Amino acid sequence: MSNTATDYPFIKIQEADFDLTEENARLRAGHKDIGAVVSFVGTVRDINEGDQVSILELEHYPGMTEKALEKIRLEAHDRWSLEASVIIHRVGKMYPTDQIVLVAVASRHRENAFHAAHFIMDYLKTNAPFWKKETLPNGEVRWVDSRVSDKEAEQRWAQ
Amino acid sequence: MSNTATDYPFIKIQEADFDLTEENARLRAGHKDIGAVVSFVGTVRDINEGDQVSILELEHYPGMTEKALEKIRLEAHDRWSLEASVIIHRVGKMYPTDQIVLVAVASRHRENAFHAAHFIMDYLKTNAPFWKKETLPNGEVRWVDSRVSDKEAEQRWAQ
Amino acid sequence: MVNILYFASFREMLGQADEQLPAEHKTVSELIAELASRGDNWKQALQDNTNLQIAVNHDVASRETTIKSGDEIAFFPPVTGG
Amino acid sequence: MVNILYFASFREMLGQADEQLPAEHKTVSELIAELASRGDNWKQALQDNTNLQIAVNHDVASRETTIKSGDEIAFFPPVTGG
Repeated sequence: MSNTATDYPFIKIQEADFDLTEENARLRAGHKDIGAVVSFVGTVRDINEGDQVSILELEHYPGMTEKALEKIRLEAHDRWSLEASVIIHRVGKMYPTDQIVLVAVASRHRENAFHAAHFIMDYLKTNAPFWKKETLPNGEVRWVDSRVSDKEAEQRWAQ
Repeated sequence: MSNTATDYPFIKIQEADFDLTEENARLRAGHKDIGAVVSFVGTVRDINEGDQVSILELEHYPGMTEKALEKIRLEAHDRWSLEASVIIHRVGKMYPTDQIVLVAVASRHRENAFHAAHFIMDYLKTNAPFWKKETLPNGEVRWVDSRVSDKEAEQRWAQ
Repeated sequence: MVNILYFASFREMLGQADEQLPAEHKTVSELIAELASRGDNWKQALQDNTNLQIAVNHDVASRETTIKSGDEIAFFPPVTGG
Repeated sequence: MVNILYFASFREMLGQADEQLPAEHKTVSELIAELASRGDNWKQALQDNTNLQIAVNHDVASRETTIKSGDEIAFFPPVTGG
């Protein structure tokens, strides 16, 4: 039931941070007909729901996560003409300003890359099994609630 | 009439390549309330108008370029709630797969960063004084024609 | 036997991450009813929760899905990644 | 005096990148007419060119713009950056 890294070479779930330059180079390697690369990086904000946040902890469902992200990625390739794409999502403990997620999309023309990266992020937010837990400066720990705005963002892409 | 780098700290016109990780770090420095960074990188394709391209040379109008780009950048900050943005455009000789332009936008929420980066690129294409000249493998040199599709892309943002 | 997984706030509320149960030929709904009989926290998390998310073998599933031997059934709250 | 700049294909077609001319109190249109009288390449690049782009002091301008002493007037084809 578990997936190996080679099952989904364009999906990475990892505790380690990622390097944008390195991931862009990897994404573009072997493709000469790329004119546009859109990279989205989600970062830990130091404020959520009006409260200071000290630690953000990301939990996921190993196996299902990779499958769900690959499905979103392939859906983007179906909808737009893309040369390559990659999704990296960190799990474990993170701190304000840390990078959480990378969605990078390469295409011949910019329009497709912009739409596809935005689409993947909107779908990822509501369709990939990740859960955020935040620790406030006073030590309070709470699970982050899902946002209505994320569900609305996803629904704008309904065909 | 000429502008110095300090007049427009978020605009860079340079012959040198840029590093995406470095530019993202610089963009985000001093801002803790960023949740989203969208980076667009335009790259040299090895094909244009059906022909192989060996060299791409970028000419610009020093002084006007910085002013035009800053105007586009500030227009984006007027339209969307953004924390920071930067535009880097290379000039001189470039080769297939080289990076040409970077537009990076940081905001609290992803929606604004996606729209603003896309807007800046669409406006840059038709409103900043850069000209491309390409050399084909047979030695033929030609100026690249402006695209109707770029003008249409700009006009979609008309308010 | 089937494998049952609980994630995030569910894991904490129910005090366990996973378990194995004989639940073949049941629907997810029937499995939930059985689990809900264990106590209020189970009833609240699984049966009375309109936001309950269900996955069977790593795909989103519904309460009507029928369970086969060896299936992996996961229960979790709405996701909040990215 | 005013400073006049030519860019990209215009610079190549006209054989020069810049020049200084006494053009104060003229409109850009009048300046263009004067330059067009130099020959066919000038007429073609500037006067007969519906795609001609004009900037005065680094801002987009039109043929109706009036020129002041010390102004920088630039003529160029449609831009193709990015």
